[in-house]
Order: sequence, then structure tokens, then C-alpha cells
Amino acid sequence: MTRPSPTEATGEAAPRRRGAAEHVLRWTLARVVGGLVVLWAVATLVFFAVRLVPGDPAEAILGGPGSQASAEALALVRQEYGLDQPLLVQYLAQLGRLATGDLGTSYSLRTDVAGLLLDQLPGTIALALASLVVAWAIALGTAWWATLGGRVAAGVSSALEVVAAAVPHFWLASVLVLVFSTQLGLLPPVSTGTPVGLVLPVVTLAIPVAGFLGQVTRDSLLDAASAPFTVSARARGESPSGLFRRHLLRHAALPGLALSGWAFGSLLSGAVVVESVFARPGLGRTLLGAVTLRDIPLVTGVALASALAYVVVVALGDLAERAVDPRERAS
Amino acid sequence: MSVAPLLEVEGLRVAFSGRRVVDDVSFTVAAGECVAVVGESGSGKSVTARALLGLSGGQVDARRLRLGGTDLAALDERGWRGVRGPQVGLVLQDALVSLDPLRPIGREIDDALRLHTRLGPAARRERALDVLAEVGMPDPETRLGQRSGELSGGLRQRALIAAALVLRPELVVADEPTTALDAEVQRVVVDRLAALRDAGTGVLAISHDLGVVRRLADRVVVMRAGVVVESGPTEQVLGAPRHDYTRMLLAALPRGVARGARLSPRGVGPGPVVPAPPAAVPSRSAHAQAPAPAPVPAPAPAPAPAPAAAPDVVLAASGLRRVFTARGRAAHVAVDDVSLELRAGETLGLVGASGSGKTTTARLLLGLDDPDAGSATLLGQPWAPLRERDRRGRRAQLGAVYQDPASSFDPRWSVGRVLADAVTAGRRTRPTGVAAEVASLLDRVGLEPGTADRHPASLSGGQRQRVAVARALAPRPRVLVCDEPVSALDVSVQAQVLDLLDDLQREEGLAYLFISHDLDVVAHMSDHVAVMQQGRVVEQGRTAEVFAAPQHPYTRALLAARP
Amino acid sequence: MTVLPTLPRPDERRGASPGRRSRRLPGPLGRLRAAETVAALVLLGVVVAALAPGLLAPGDPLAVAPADAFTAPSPAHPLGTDESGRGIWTRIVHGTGASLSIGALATLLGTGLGVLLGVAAGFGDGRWPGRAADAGVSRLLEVLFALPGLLLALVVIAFTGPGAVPATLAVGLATAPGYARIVRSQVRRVRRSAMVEAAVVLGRRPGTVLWRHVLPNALAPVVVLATLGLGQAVVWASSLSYLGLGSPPPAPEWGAMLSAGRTYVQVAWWTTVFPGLAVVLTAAASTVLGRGLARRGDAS
Amino acid sequence: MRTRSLPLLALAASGALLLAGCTADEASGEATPVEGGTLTYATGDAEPTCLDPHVGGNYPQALVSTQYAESLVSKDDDGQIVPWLADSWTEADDGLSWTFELKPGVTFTDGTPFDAAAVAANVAHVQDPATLSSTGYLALAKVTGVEAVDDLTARIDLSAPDSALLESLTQPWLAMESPEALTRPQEVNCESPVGTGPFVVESWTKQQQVELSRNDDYSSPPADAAHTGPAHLEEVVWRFIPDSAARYAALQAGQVDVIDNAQPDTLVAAAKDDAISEIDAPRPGASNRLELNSGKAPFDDERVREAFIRGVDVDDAIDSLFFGTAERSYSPLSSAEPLAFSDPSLFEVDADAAGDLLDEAGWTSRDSDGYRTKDGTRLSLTFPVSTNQSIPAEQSLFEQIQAGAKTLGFEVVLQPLDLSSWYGALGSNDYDLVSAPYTKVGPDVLRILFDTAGITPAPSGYFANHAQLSDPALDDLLTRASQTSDADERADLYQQAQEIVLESYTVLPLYDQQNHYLVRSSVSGVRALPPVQAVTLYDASVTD
Repeated sequence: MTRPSPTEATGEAAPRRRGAAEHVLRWTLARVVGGLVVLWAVATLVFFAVRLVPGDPAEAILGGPGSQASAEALALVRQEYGLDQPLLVQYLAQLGRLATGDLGTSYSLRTDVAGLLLDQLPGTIALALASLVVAWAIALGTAWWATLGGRVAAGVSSALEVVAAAVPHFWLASVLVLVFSTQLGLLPPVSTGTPVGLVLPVVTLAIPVAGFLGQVTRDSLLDAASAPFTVSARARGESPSGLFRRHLLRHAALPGLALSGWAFGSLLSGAVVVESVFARPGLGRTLLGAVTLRDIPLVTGVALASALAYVVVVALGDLAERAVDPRERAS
Repeated sequence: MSVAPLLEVEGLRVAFSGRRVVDDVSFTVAAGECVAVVGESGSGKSVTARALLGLSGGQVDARRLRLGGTDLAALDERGWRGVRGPQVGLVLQDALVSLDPLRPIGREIDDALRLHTRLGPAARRERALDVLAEVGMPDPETRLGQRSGELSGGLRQRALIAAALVLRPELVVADEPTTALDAEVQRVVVDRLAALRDAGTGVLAISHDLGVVRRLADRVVVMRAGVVVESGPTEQVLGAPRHDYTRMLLAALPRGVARGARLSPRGVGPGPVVPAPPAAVPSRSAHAQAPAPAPVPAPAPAPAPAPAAAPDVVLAASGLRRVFTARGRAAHVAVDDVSLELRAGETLGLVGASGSGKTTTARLLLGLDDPDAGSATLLGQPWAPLRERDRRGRRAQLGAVYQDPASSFDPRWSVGRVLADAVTAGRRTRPTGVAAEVASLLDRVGLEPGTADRHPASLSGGQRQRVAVARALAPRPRVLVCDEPVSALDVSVQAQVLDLLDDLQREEGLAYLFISHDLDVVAHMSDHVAVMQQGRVVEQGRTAEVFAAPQHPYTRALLAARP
Repeated sequence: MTVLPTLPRPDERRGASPGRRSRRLPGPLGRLRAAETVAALVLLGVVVAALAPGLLAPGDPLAVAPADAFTAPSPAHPLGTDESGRGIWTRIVHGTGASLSIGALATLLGTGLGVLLGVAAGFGDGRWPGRAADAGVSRLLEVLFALPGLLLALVVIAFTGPGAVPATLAVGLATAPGYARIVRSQVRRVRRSAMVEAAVVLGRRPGTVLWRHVLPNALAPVVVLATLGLGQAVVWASSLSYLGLGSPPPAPEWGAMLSAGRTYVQVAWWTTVFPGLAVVLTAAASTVLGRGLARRGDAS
Repeated sequence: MRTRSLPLLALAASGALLLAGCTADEASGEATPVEGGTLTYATGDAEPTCLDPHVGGNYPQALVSTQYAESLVSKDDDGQIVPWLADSWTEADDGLSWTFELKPGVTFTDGTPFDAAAVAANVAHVQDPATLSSTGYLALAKVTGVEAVDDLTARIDLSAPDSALLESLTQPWLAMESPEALTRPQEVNCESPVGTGPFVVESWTKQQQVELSRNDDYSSPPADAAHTGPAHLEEVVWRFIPDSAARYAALQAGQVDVIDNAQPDTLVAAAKDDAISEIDAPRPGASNRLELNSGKAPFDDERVREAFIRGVDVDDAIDSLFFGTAERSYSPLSSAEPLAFSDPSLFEVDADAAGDLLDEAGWTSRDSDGYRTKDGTRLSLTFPVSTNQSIPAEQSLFEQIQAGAKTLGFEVVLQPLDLSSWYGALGSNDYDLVSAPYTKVGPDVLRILFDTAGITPAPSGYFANHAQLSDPALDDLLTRASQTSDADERADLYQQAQEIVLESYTVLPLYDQQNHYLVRSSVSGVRALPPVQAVTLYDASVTD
């Protein structure tokens, strides 16, 4: 006796088109507000976490105790970073600066964080998006092969997916470079800024994600393949490949789209390793450097930038999901 | 009508990894003829139907399997694809899932044309519109762009039929085309198939619903456990059945069977040969707050007279209203000013199409949801709205039986644990006394004592529903709310469960709120009946009177739509 | 044919047992069963290596022998030796405990936090306290999700500094939101199921319902997920070690071994390849086993 | 940042031989250099935070700035100070000022003329606290000001005689920059510093590369350069590839032409590759060594120190970990320092003798883990390791030392730390063993590392005398050595000082500060510029 959904009661009437524009507006507004809340929360969490760290931030700014910084220099830095103010003032000032897009100055790089991230963001986004596309291509290609290739293909592809999902990026990168650059000399081992240089980083990043997407895709593919509508389609004379293309693909892609935020996050995580190994500029490498040197403004900046990117990607994934699946969802 | 049959099936066998589920089945379908294959779950009728399209998924062999001039048995996969669509169309039950929920129905219809014709897009669209109009789809232009989820049950079933018909196949196989549809929609679908048959198409209908079969089929094939037990012209098979199984099926139909009369033969199924003697029931008067009617000695002759004393109202609803609001939508009034009265030892039937508010009403009366307006009383005491804390102590007086018992059991618990939990009201004490009471409960609902060790998932649908009834009985309630308790069951099992409910009512003086979309079942089970439409009770009264002389147009329409 | 074979399910009607899946692909299923056996054996070996490494590799993982440095795989050193002449096999076996316990503890932390948050968010019935908890926890999860996986772990380490304990904490925290989201949806699913309604109709208190029905049924999938997640946690923990933010040397931890070995990839590929294989094998085995458990959970 | 060097250059006496071998240099003599072309250089050093070497002042900055900024003087391979932007110089009799005659006709790449005023502006810039200079600032500690005597004559005034001034001025961290450019905000100057060098900073893509283009008006090569006039290369791409394996892979694949920080295994691989040659250019200053903290137990007991140093064999480890590319050192100074004194006899391993010493010192019993104990205290040594400064092979070496010490009964607790925490551990005296590389030109480095004054922490908590060696005799020797102008006396004083250091058993020398460049054979003319052995691409050319 489950709660009846209100939609079921809708009679023969056409769907409510009334207020479609209003609906879009409401959706957009909710997304924007939600995104801002997320950014605010990230900034707040990071801000207060910083204050829990022992040690003098001013000293850290000047490169740690080993920098032999003079007392004047420390005072100068404290003043510059507002470290002599009460915590609440610092917090509000921090929020105020963030609101104007000022992410502060990196301790370790002594440069404007916002500007630095603006420089770094496109490289990472390009890497992540290219990897996302490749991951999808691999996942769907495997699903296609597994669906049409019979039992052996299904077994092999399933094993491949499991292994792919279990491979650490850093190890995969090493092995790929060893094989494709050192042994075969086919691809450049470090990024060049040309499409060829993008191949190995993208493949490295894409394979584990493809493994995950493949597993999820396969689950929904199997569900869809046993749904009655596939019988209807085959009863119309649809061929297996037509069935895959026209019906199963969408169903298989749906949960993957819902996971696009997760997948993007996973790609950003992987970018930390991949950018370092392939000497690509980007957020991940910046973050790793910042973490190694405990460069808090930079860590904060990267956290905010990735949160922003995440919020945007999730919204886009949601849009894509709605495009593929127009069924109105309750929540 | 040609002399040679359109479809010839002779000695059809289908096996799944060695297990034969269809064995030596033979029948023919002529052009312009409708043949119905009837049978219950596991009879092999659906597998038979799909074997005709090469979609059974098992190992198929047949002495003869011909459609028109085509030897189906000799087809390879590519050959089958040429046959599916242009020569045989398939209509499945429940178009919500039988049409791709992500694609507009226009595309689904278009697929068939694109695969099998050389028509251009415009011509294909023309054909799609034609066929939609043909199946009685209003406003076909708009519908082309809509998906199955956006259509009502009737419309999407029409769309599904249209998709099967668009290539004008010689044979249409309809697998349970009316199951899970409201009576009115069922009727539309049946009419459509009948029209198709009259236009010269061969129709093979698979159904468990003998009412539908009676209206549609020229000939009937009765299957049981993969074997044809009887076949022949409809009037002959349904009018003068020769086989026991056919007779049993017919007897199980509640239509026109008097209130209290048995539907299932004694000794058939797992039901008790003799209902448990009342002595086995521990004293329950201690639990009953209101004066309980004396238990009627069993077995009682049909129909049980209401207790002589003035019938007490055990459950009453007054002006119940429930409105659902979802973000960005107009509020939906699910239940609107519903007032009902259920008397001790009686059954109040609640009928209506899906979405008419029956289940919401049941939830309000069960205290699972609070009304926005109105109130309910149980045994004369306030019941809803009420804080759950105040209601909990009196929960034992009110039990519930659901349509889908499987999901109402904790999958980790054995039947014994489910019942023991219900008997002890959740406490974990008195193991010996509890075991005896569990055994007694199982006995009363006609289940073996050994059932206690099994898990609900391993039971058949009928057995599960018996366990659900036993659980509902455990706290010794005065009232049971039964929400579509037999809708998911085969007709013979349905008969057994209905008989069980009848017996229990007689023995224990239970009052039932009996919810069903099936008018025949309600007519058979209820003393009073209430008809719901769009959240309102449009008519209520004594069952016999309402069915004999319906006052409200909607009731009349419902009754007219019965197959 | 047997392309996407679809058995008819005559008795399955609409509304019957939602949430139960019926997948009948005989081929891959049969294959995976064999795979599950292999996976179980691998994990058994991993557990033995973690609990009693001496059984599989009697040597001392820390004993250096500069003269034996960079020996290729040979009978004496089946997987070769590293830069200090220590057997890779010995170090992998003795490193299992560290690598696995970081992963396992992180998973425990992640699932523990996840269950707490998920139950808090999911158990409410849409009225005040539950609704506020749901809103609050959901927001928090959204925030945590916005710092995905390794990134969150790195941010945590930015504050704590590197080390095995911070790495465990970081991975645990980073995985918690994922578990929390699933627990929340599971709790909501069970909370709204007919099973719980039946218990309410029988007059059970919310506490009883939570304890007897909601938790056991909602958490069963978490066990499965934790098995799946364990592999991922091991990969993450090794990634952190690889980045120099996890276990310090010379502890034989897989990620640290990989990190050290990568320096010598030009002269001794085995120092990199085999520890990597250990990570992949463990993660893959736990995935296969987790999926097997999930399937069994679906089927029963 | 600040990889493998804590630069604090001071003056050292001139006039000795540098032993740097430059194989690529020899190869370059064979053909006439090709004009034009692009050379891609991949550095494994951390990316500088500022391309102006005045700001901060570390080795990564020295490497890149050598391509575009020049110093007043340089050093040749023989260790002689040679003219660069200054043609000649004289020291005042009282030693309180130096007068430099500047090379005429030199302009900065922004067109500003290089003159005495520019020298004054540069010194003022380095000494301005807002510049946040550390290396250059300390090197100019005794400089009170610069007087522009005339356009091309600059006089540097000192508060006290400083015989180290010339060597200080060889360093890239005191290179001359356009005074016009220095007036820009620091962020701008960091992005595009303007020098007089053979190349000009065109652009800096953070975390990716710095692009440099040829300075076509270049006219000021150091006296020891192979040619004059503009550089052969038209363009230099200075890439940041921190991962050693990736850097070498890129070199192998021909994606880059020169790499630095070549790790031992890649040196071995490169030796087998005809297309790649090596430049071994050990950095000046101290050798890489372990310092034993004599300021606290257990190393306050010389017997325990001696037991450690004579009980732990590091030769095999160095040999296997560095594949024979690093030679064992027995001196506190780099082999690049001509005055380095070695005494291998002090470091002969004798485990039995070491055991006896420990017994003698009272560390007689052993606990269940096999470690020696005294009065219930375990013989335990805390060893903070800077993961930023120690390369993997070095960290492996420490692990092997740990294992070797265990057989003696020492417990060595390795603590891998990031730079900041590492400084913190040193500052709080929470260490028994430490390895801290120190780059500095000349034996005066000994004064910083072993003078008693070096034990007292600076206000920031940092100190350089990690051995905490406090010996008045040693202090006296070092002071006298820094003041004498007699070369022989100076050499003798420094040898005596080194003997004292070595015999104190507070130092376990390991090897020189490794600095290996790998160069593709298509490139010729690459050499390490002697002062700090930073690579210069001025004479380089590419053929392909």
C-alpha cells in the first residue's frame, strides 16, 4: 500500500505545460542559491579548519621557520593578511573578499590565487571533460560489445571493467608511459599542449572512471534489457543493434548521467596525480603543491574552484538527465 | 475467410535449460478468428505466445509451426526479424513498461515503419496518425510526441496496440492485454481487438480473465502446466467444460456467486478441509473492548446472517479529506469528503477506478496518514486525526491485508518470526506459548505448521497472502482493512483466499473494509458497497441494491464496462 | 540467438515486489560466479598476509642487503628486490597489513559516519525534526560532495599534515558522504516500505521499527558497499602514499613502495609493477566479491 | 621550492681549481654552432615563485635567471674570479670599499643602460626589506651602500672588511636587473624580470613553462664564455617537470633537450644511450652529510658518536643506490671546494670496535627488540628527513642506515617531514641525526656550519650548526681563516678546522651535493656556469 503518486491520478489530460518557464526559472534559481550555499559552506569550513592548525600562519607565509624571516617581515605579513585581527573580523573580511572574487595571495607562490586559478582552471577542465567523454565512449563501447558479442564478450568486458575501476591512476600512468613512450615511442610522455600530448593523460584519467561507468551502465543495461518494452521492440522486428542504439543506450546512460557529478569529482581527484606525472598545469597539481607546502589560501582557492566546477557540472548533468529522461521526477 | 488456417501450431515444445514448460501444444488460428489461450500462472501460455514470434528465449521445437506461407520453425534470427512486425504483431500487458518510457510513442510506432517499409518521414507520420486514429486515440497529433508516462492507462494501451498494428500484420498476439486495467479501459481494449478480428486479422489472445475471453474469443485453448487440457469453441468450453480444471476455473469466478457461497472446491489447494474449531481460538473477549458478537459455529451454512443484536458501527469515517501538494504543481485532492460506516461482522466494499482515492482512504482509516479534514472513529473512539502515541494502544483492534504481501514482510524474517512478533506485540517473551499460538494461526489460515520455518519469499502468492491474513489476525482485531487483497492472484487462488476471508469473518465476527477494483469480487464479498470516483464517494448502499439499481451514472458506467 | 534473452515472467504484474530486480543473463552470471570464487581466494590470501605475513613470506621486510639491490625476479626473490635489496614479495606480503588496515579503517570510519548521517537524514517522516535533520544533513553532504574524493582527502591533509593516521582519516572522511547518501536513500526506501507500514499498523513504536526493520534492512546493502568501497579505499590510501602524504618509509606500504619504485622504473620495472598489481588485485577482488554479494542480496 | 639548497653564499678565497667535468663542453668544439632553433629545458627543481632572483633567492631561481640576468663578476673553471658585467675591480687598502669598473655599452633588455646607478639600485633593491630577499640580503650584510663614482664606476662601501664580497657577487641572486623594471610592483617584476642576459623572459605559464627569446643586442658574456655576441639559440622553453621518471622519459623521447636533477637510475640508463650525455656539476659548499647532534643525549657522548660513525657501513648503500654515480666523501666540504680536506681513515668501519665503544659508554643491555639500553632507556635516534630536500635515493640510503644501525643496537626513527615541519623539528632541537644540504661558495661555509654562534637560533628559530659543535679552538681557526689574505695560511687554517670537525665524530660525510644534467647529443655548448654550477645556455646550439 504505497503512497499514490499524484501523477497517477492525472486523467487523460495532457501533461501540465502551464508554467514551464516558471519551472525553469525556479530550477535555475534553486541551483544558483544551492551552489552559493555550497561555496559559502566550503569557505567557512576551510576558514575555521585553518585556524585549528598549530603554528604561525605568518611564518608559513614566509616559507616556514627556515626562512629566517625578520620580525618586521612577520609583522608586515600579519598586517597584510589581517592575521592580527579578531577571528570573527578575519572571517567576515574573508567572506567579503571572497564575495568580490578575491581569493587572497598564495603563501608559497606569492601570487594572486584567483588569477592563478583562472590560469589553471581551463587546463584541468579541458582534461577532465576530455576524459569524461573518453570514459563514456569506452564505457558505452564496452557495453555495446558486451551486449552484442555474446557470452565471452560479456565475461571479458565485465572483468575488464572491474580491473579498470581498480587501477590507481598513478600506476596506470607509469605503465602507459613505460609502454607507449619509452618502449614504443608512440606518444609523448609529458604534456605538450598539443592534442597528441593530451592522449596519455586523458586515457590514464578515463580508464578507471570508464570502469565505474561501465559497471553502472551494465547494471541498468541489464535492467532495461529485461524490461517488457524490449520485447515490444523486438516484436516489431528490431535488430539487437537497433535495440541497443534506440532503446537500451538511453536507459544505460541515465544512471551514469546521474553520476556525472561523481565522475567529474573522480576526474578532478585523478587530475592531482595525472597532472603531476604528465607535467600538465592545472588545479590538481596546484593543489598537490599547496598541500605539500601547507599553502592554505591556495588550498582554499582550489577547494572553492573545484566546488564551483562541481556545482556547475552537477547542474549540467541534471539538465542532460532531464533531456534524456523527460519523466517528471518528484524530488 | 480462407479455409487454410492462418497460424498452425502442432506439437510445440519449449524448454528452458532442459526444463520443459510447454509440451506438445497444438492449435490453429484462422484469419478473422480470435483464439484465446487461458490458464493460470505457470501454465505456459505466455511462453507459447512468445514462441510464435521467436521470442521465447528457450529451446523451441514443433512438428509444425506455420504462419501464412511461412515456416516459422525454419527461420533464423534475421528471418524472424522480417516476420515480426509485418506478419505478427505483439501487444503486451501494461503499456507503461511495454513502451519505452524514454521515447515518444510516435517514435515507437515509427520504428516499425522505418524497419519494414521504404516510406519517407512524411508518409510514415501519416500512417502513424492513421493507426492512432484507428485505435481511437483522441488528438493523435499531440500524442505522437508524448511518452507512455504522460498518457493515461487507456491511452497508452491504445498506443501499444497501434504500434503493433501499424504494419497491418496478419496475426496479432495479445498477451494479457487487459490485465491491470480498469474495467472501462478493459472494455475499450477488448472492443478494439474485436474490431480487429472482425476486419479479418487473426487474433491470439492470452488471458487469465475468463470474462474477457468470453467476450472476445471464438475458440478457447485451456492450458495448465504447459499442457493443453481442453480446447474448443468458446461456448462449448466455457458453457459445458469437460475437464475438471476448466470447471474449477469457472467455479472460481465470483461473478454472480452469492455472498458467502464457496468459490473454491473443498480440498483444493492448501486450504483447511475443515475450518478450525472455535475452541482452538483462545479467549479473545478479553481483548475486545466493544461487545463482540458470539462466534458462529463453523462450518456455517451460507450466507451468514448478521448478528441479531443491533449492528455496531466499528469503523466510521466522516468527511475525510486529503490533499496532496507537490512543489510546482496544483494541489491534488485525493480524498474529498468521504464518509463511511462499517458495522461489526460485516463487509463494506470500496470500488472505483485506479486513482479514485480508495487506497488513500484506506491509509487514512489505518492511521498511516492524517486527514486534512474530517475524522474517523474506531469502535466508537476517536481514531483519526490522533497522535500516534494515543493510537498505538488500540492498534490491535485494526488489522490490514495488502495487495502485495511480499513487500510487507521483513525479508530477513521467517514466517514463524513474523507471526510471533505479531502475537507478542513486539515483545520477545513466552517462547512456548507463542509457538503454539503461531501454529494455531497457521492452522486457521490453512497453512502447514512447517510453514513457520520458511521465508515469505519462498512461498507462493496465495500462501503469502494467507500468512498476511494470519499476521493481521494475530492481535485479534475487530476490523480488517483489505486493500486489493486478491488482485495479484490467479483466479483459483483468489477463490481460496476469498473463501478464507469469508470463513474467518463467520468464525470470528470480523468486519472488513474490502477494497477492490474488481466489481465481481466486491459484489461477492460485501454487504454494503461504496463507489468512489475522483476522491468522492458517489454512491453507497447495500450491495445487492447498488448492483441491481445503480443510481449514479458513474456506477452505471462501471457496471456496464464489466466484461 | 540468445542475444539479451528475456524470459517471460507471467506472474509478474505491475506493482509486484518493486525494488527487486530480476536479471537473468546466464552467460556472464555463470562466469562471474567463478570469478567470485577466485576473488574470495584472493581476499583470503590478502587477509592471511595481513594477519600472519610470516606464513607467506618468512623474510624480514626491513632487512637491507645492498649487495642484492635491484635483483630481477628470480627463485630467491620471486618478485625481485628493491633499491635496498629487500624482496618485493616479502615487502608486499608484510605491507598488506598496513595497506589493508588503512583501507579498512577508512572504510569503517566512512561507513560509520555515513550510517550516522544517513539514518539521521532518512528516518524522519517528513515532519519537523526529521525534516530539518534531512535538510541539514543533505546540505552537508552536498558540501562534502563538492570536494570530491581525493580532493577532500588532500584538503584534510593540508590541515593535519601527512602520515598514516591522517591518510586514514582523510580517506574515511572522503568516503563518508557517499555512504551517507546511500544509507539515507536506503533508510527512506525501507521507511516508506509496506513492511514498515505493517509494523506501524501492528502498533510498533518508531524506535522498535528503526531497530528491528529499518536498520537491518537498510544496512545490509551498506555491508556490500563497504566491500566494494574497501578496494577503492585501498587505492586512495595508496594514492596518498604515492604522493608522499601517507605512510612514511620504510614501512612496506604498497603506495609507498610504488612511490619509491617509480624512481627506479628505468632500471627495475618490478619495483613498480608488482606493488601496483597488489593494489589492483585487492581492489578488483573486493569489487567482484561486493558485486557478488549485491547480486545475492537482490536475488534472495 | 627551495629544493636541495639553503643558499647563503659567502665569499671564499679565490684561486683554486674547480673539478667540474663538462663532457658536453668538449663535444661542442667539433662543429660550428648552428644559429637559431629552440631548445627545451626541463627542470626538476620546483617552480620558482618569482623569476626575480633577488626575491627570496633559491636554486631554482638561480637556474632560470642565469639565462637572462648577469652578475658583476663570475668564476671560471679554474676557480678564478673573472670579469662579467664589471671589467675590473680594486679593493681599498682599508678593505672597507671596493671599486668596480663596469663594462661599457651594456643595456638591459628594456633599453635602460647598465651603469653605476643601476648597480646602486640593485643593491638597494636587495637590501629593501619589502623585497623579501634572504640569500642576496645576507650576502650583502656588510654592504652599507653603493656610490656611483661616475657612469661606469661604482664603489661598494662596507661596514667591515669582507674578503668574501667578490664570490658573493658571482652569484645569480645578486644579478643586475634594470632599475626601471625594479620600480614596477613586485608581482610584475616577478613575472618578467629584466636583465642584461643572452635571453629575455617572454612569458611564464605557471606550472608549465617559461618562454625565453634571444636578446639580439647581447654584448656582455662572462670572460670564460666560448663565444661573443648574441646566443646561438633563438628561443628557450624552460619547462617544469617535477617527476623524475617523466622528465627522463621526455628527454628520451626527444620532447626536451636538456634536463637537470637527473636521478641515479636515469644516469645509468643515459650512460647506455648514445643520444644522451651527462654533465656532472657538484654544487659548491658543504658535502651531503649526516650531522650528529652533540648537544644532547645520546650523542653528547663522543664514544656513542664514534660508535655510530664507525659502526654503520654506508659504502655499499651509496654504491647500489647511486649506481656508482656518486663518490663517497670523507670531507665536510664539497669536492668542488679546492680546500676540501678528506680523512678516510676516520671512517673505516669496524663493527666490533663500535660495539666495544657502546659497551664502554654504558649501553650494554639489549631490549626485546634487540636495541641497546642504558638505565632502561633505549638507544634511540630521531632522524627528521625533509622530503622536499632529500631525493628518493637519499631517503633509501637513510633507510639502509637505519637497518645497519639496528644491528649495532641503535634504533633510528625516521621522520619524513615537509619542509616547514622539518625546520620546526630542528628549531625545537628534536633530532639526533639530520641531513641538511648547504650550498655556498668557498670554505667559509665551515664557519656557518660549525661556529659556536651557529648554535644560537636566529629569531625565526633557525640555526645552521646542526652538529651543535662548540669548540673555541675551532671558532678561532675559522675567524682567522676568514680574515687572512695569505692563501697558504688560509688553506692551512681551513685544513686544521676540517680535521677538528672530522675528529669530533659529529659529521658522517656521504657524497657531494649531486647536480647532474643530461643533454641530448643534438645539443652542443651546454655548460654549467662555475659559481653555483647553474646551467647556461648562452653557448648552446641545437642541430636536428
